Amino acid sequence: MAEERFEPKIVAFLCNWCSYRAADLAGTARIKYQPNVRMIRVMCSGRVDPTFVLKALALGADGVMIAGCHPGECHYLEQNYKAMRRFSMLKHSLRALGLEEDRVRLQWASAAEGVQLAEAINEMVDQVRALGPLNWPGNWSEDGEVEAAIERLAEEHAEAMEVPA
Amino acid sequence: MTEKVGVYICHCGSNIAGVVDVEEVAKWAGENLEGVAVSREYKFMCSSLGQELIEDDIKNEGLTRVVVAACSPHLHERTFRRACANAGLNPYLCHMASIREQVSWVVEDNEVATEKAKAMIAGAVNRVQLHEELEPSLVPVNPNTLVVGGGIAGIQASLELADAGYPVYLVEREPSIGGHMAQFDKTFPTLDCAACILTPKMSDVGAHPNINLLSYSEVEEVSGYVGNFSVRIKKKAKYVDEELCTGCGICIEKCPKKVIDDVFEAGMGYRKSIYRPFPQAVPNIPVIDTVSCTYFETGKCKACEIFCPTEAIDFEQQDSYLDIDVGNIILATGYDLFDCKTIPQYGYGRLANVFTSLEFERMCNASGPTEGKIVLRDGVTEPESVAIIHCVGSRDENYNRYCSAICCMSSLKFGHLVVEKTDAEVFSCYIDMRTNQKGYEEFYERLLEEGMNFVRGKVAEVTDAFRLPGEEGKLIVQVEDTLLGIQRRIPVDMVILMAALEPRADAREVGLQFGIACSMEGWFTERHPKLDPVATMTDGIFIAGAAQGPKDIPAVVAQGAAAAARVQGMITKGTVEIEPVVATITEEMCSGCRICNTLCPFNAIEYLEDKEVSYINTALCKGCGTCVAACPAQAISGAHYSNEQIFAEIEGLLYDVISGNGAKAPQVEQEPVPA
Amino acid sequence: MVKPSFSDEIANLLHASHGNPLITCIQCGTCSGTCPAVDYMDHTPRRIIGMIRANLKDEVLNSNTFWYCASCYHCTVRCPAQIDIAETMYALKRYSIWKRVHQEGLVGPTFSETFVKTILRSGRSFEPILATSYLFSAGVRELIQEGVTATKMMLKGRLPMLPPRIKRLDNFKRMVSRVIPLEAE
Amino acid sequence: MKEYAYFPGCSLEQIGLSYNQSSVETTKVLGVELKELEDWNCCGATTYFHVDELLAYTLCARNLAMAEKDSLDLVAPCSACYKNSYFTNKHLREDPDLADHINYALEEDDLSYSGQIEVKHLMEVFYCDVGLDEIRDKVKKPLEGLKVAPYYGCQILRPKKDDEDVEQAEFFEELMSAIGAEPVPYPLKLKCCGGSLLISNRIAALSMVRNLLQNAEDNNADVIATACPMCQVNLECYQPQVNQEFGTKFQVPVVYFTQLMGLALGIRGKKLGIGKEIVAATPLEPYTT
Repeated sequence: MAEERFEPKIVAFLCNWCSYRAADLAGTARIKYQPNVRMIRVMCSGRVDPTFVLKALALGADGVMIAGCHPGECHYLEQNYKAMRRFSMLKHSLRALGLEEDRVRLQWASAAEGVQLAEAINEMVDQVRALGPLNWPGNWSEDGEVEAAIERLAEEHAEAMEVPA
Repeated sequence: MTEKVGVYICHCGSNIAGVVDVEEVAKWAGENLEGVAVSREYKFMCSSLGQELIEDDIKNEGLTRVVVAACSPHLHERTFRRACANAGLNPYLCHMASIREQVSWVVEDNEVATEKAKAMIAGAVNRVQLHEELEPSLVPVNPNTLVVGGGIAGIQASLELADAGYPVYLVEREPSIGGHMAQFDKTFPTLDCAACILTPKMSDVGAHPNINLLSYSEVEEVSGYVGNFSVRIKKKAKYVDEELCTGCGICIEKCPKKVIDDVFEAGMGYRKSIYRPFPQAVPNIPVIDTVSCTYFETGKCKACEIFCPTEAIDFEQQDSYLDIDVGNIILATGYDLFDCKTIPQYGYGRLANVFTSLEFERMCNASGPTEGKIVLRDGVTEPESVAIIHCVGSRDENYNRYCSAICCMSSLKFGHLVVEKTDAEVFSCYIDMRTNQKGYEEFYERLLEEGMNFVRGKVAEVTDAFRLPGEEGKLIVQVEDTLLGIQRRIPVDMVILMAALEPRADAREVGLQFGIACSMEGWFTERHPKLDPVATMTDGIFIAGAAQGPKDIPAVVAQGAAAAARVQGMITKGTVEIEPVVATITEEMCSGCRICNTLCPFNAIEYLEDKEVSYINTALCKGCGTCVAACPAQAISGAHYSNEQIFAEIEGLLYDVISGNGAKAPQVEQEPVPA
Repeated sequence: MVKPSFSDEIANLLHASHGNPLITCIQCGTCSGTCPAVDYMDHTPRRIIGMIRANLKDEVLNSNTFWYCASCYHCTVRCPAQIDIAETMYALKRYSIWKRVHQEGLVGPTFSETFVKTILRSGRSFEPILATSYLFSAGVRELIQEGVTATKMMLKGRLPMLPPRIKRLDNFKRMVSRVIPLEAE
Repeated sequence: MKEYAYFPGCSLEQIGLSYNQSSVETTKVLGVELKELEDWNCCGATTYFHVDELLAYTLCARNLAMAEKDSLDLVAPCSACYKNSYFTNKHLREDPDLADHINYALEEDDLSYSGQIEVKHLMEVFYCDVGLDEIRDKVKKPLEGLKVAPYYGCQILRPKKDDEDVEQAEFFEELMSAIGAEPVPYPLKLKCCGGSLLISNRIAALSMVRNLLQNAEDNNADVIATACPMCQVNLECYQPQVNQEFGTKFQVPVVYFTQLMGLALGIRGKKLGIGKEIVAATPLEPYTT
């Protein structure tokens, strides 16, 4: 019998106006994509607090996707730029924790881009599958090391997050 | 948890049930998920019977929370919220899981789909228990409306509202309303004279008791929110007293300074330094262009002042400001024309007899620079042949990707005018003929009958480098006739470039000023491309006309009227509900760091100097949540999208990983804990 | 695994042009309207793209279009779909040489191969040798004209008598063999 | 003094000798040093890309690597060499896999390339690096009254690199004005001369040459100036064949822009290779003494 393929669990945060509608469109158009992504609706990609990502990984997700409107098309004018800035810092922190880059992904998808979103999901699932399970909760000790690290990171983020104009 | 959650799984006919084992999921949710009191599946949850099912359970079983696993919340969230409200449950205590769009329609394997549906329902059940009762707030709507832009879209919107009895402020940047339409000669496909159908509407605007026409004015500042905007308008100095001026035009006649009119006449004709763009201008009050005026240049002249019979000329006039309060705003700021010089191979600006579409419009206009005669740049020679080039700057990745929508029909109109007014042969070089509105295809047929030559191919270049017999002294249009598969060199006397429609150069700034978004190209973004085409994401701000995207006059007029109807609806209702999905700051937790202040694009966050904390004006807040995510003290909470709610949803979604009982959970060897 | 379409095969050969693939072509004809050599081609470049997309492999390989491309890149800079048409023509030439399928009587394929052999032998190109590939296919009249031109240039000191070669030719040849296996000489 | 790695290319050793001579002489006067790459190889011309793309990049990369060793930007006077080297440089910088593969081959010649240098066309050196003002200052004998048709050709401009105007470029004209010559309008200035078709489709190439000559003559040009050896040979040496084929009587001198610049800078004609023409450059006589 063939070895069972590793099926990663990926949590995706989709903005209400573009990406969630892209997911709707992918559905309406019956575009099949890998079932490993479970989606959460937020109003804007700018709402995605890095601790959401860390929380998802800490709870056992193997990867996290953040999807928002294209730069310049944000329904809240420019909040996706903030998501973008936050994302690069998030990646930086995850690197510091020894996490592979491909486990997190920032994806632009307009309401018309069902196909693109589905493709991005497929690509990401393949990448994460190739990386293997993250198993953060398992790999780290039970004595709250993950939680502590997350807390520390969240603090760092908060400080570096936004430079007032 | 003490909440009693009802879970309702929709079959959606076979749309969901054909893939997801709904019975199994309902059973599983009822047995396994904490807090679930009732778990049912039903053929069509959105039907009245389906809704009754929920309402009955709320009443009879005492449900305090509802989860509906069905289609996307964008379709039926309102439906189920209403059902909850009917049964006396706060509508915000209901949550949907999209197991159709995100599961049954996109997952192939039934077993895997069923598992994914379970995870999503687990997430929803977890989350909904932390939901809070929310109440939309009500604010009154000011019955005044601001319309920005006095083209045909703005004119239509203003008249609709004014005729319904509501006050309108119409702001126009130029000295007269009329917009691009006032520059045209005929309109397709009926060949109505543009001026004949437009000017009556313009005079209606000028004379309407409910319309305050602010020409030669611009919006300086906008603040407030739906129902209650405050707007500051700059009235640029006209140097003519509007009260005294009778519009007799003697000043214009006597002004000794003639300059090229780059705006209305598209550089083809002249105007005086004191001018109105065209004879039927509304208002008919002239303005002085200080850049070219001799008096402003040298301090001498004053011919206009000397001859004015009513002493209306006022060289000392200054820009003035007007503050108004309005309930709604309609943006109808129109479009710019693509600069044809950007495509050097078409020769515009280098080869004299290459014209832009707007130049040709002016040329055809009986009151235009050539009095309606179609002539070459020398002003006298009638062309023997004319080529019309489509898609100049449109449908081209190097310039604009989109189709400009009106050029095919305009070029047919031009072809007709050439045939009607001259003996010239006309060539139309097109990629695809797009004639898809009422009467358009018939007009295309008419031009075929009138003998217009159609060449299917995008023109590669226009050159004066002659080579073959018959080319000398001509403009040669080099193009592949793609239907024949040969390269053609068509010698003509005149070339007309059908320039693309582009967003206004300042569209992004205007968008920011009014708090609405632009597409990548710069067109204003509508709330929904199909179902809500004139509203924007900012409540109380509507868009109409070509500012939203290229479109022809009938579509523009329809949008102007539609926007007005939407505004009327708001005014008639009198109050507006404000979504309770907003952010709030817990004062005690706020450190006053002000990080959030600069993050809000809607200026909803202000800093209270006395209390040294930040404060969110919930009427301005649009609920994006960026400040919530950024607050280092976690003093800001986002209603309906709180950290706790989202954490709970994540936890639910990953239930199978966490508890290790998921059918597909990865089995990995436990590695030693790093030291 | 599904066999790649002809269109995919050609697209895969386009290392250089990471631009748009042929599938975005709107068949507007800008390329063919621009092309300075189109009068000599049996199909216009636009048509060739259409034919590739229609999987008309034999017809495409047997056309002279891509051999008559002058590599002027004018189509490439104008294409409204940003397809690198000139590079596509290169890809077709390479494909045709690899598959050894081309229209009969064309000079291009032989010339290309001779040219390459010359460079690989000496590191530099040498016009007189290049011309020999041409001798076999040209007509007598053209040959004489070519001869006259060459003589004139020789007299002006513009054609060398001996082929040039680079100094580190051994290294060069080994370098080349790391990219493609060299034929034994 | 500005220094560059000079990659003359195969044509400049042979049919374009005078381009080589005039390039070396004029740059000297303008304080630019061209240090010839010590063991350069053929860039592959247009033909190489027909056969193997990877090898074509390897050939160009070898030259780039040698220039990088000396930390000098690479200058090519030939438009084809320039285009090939420029785009090889671009692809190598953007594609690490390609760079790995090619560096593996370069090892055989103890070379490697890391994308540190720029590739420039010789005319770019004059126009951008030296600058028109500097050139104007150094002109001794302005070519007053000489009507020049500036012929750009193809690969100096195309494919498009950044935001430059690839349809109505003006820098050649400006350079000619700077040395006192009169650039004439030349609508076909960016059209292909068919150089690469001379062998594979002779008649097409000759007809393209004819169009260019005709257009220059129609605009009363005394000479055509080129910035590429292939263009020069094609336009000049094939004039007799064009005349024979089409029954025309063209006698249009075709010279390198560096030869014109050299004359204006006061260099003797012979040092610039003037006199090697097949179509005698008689309009230049007043300026050669």
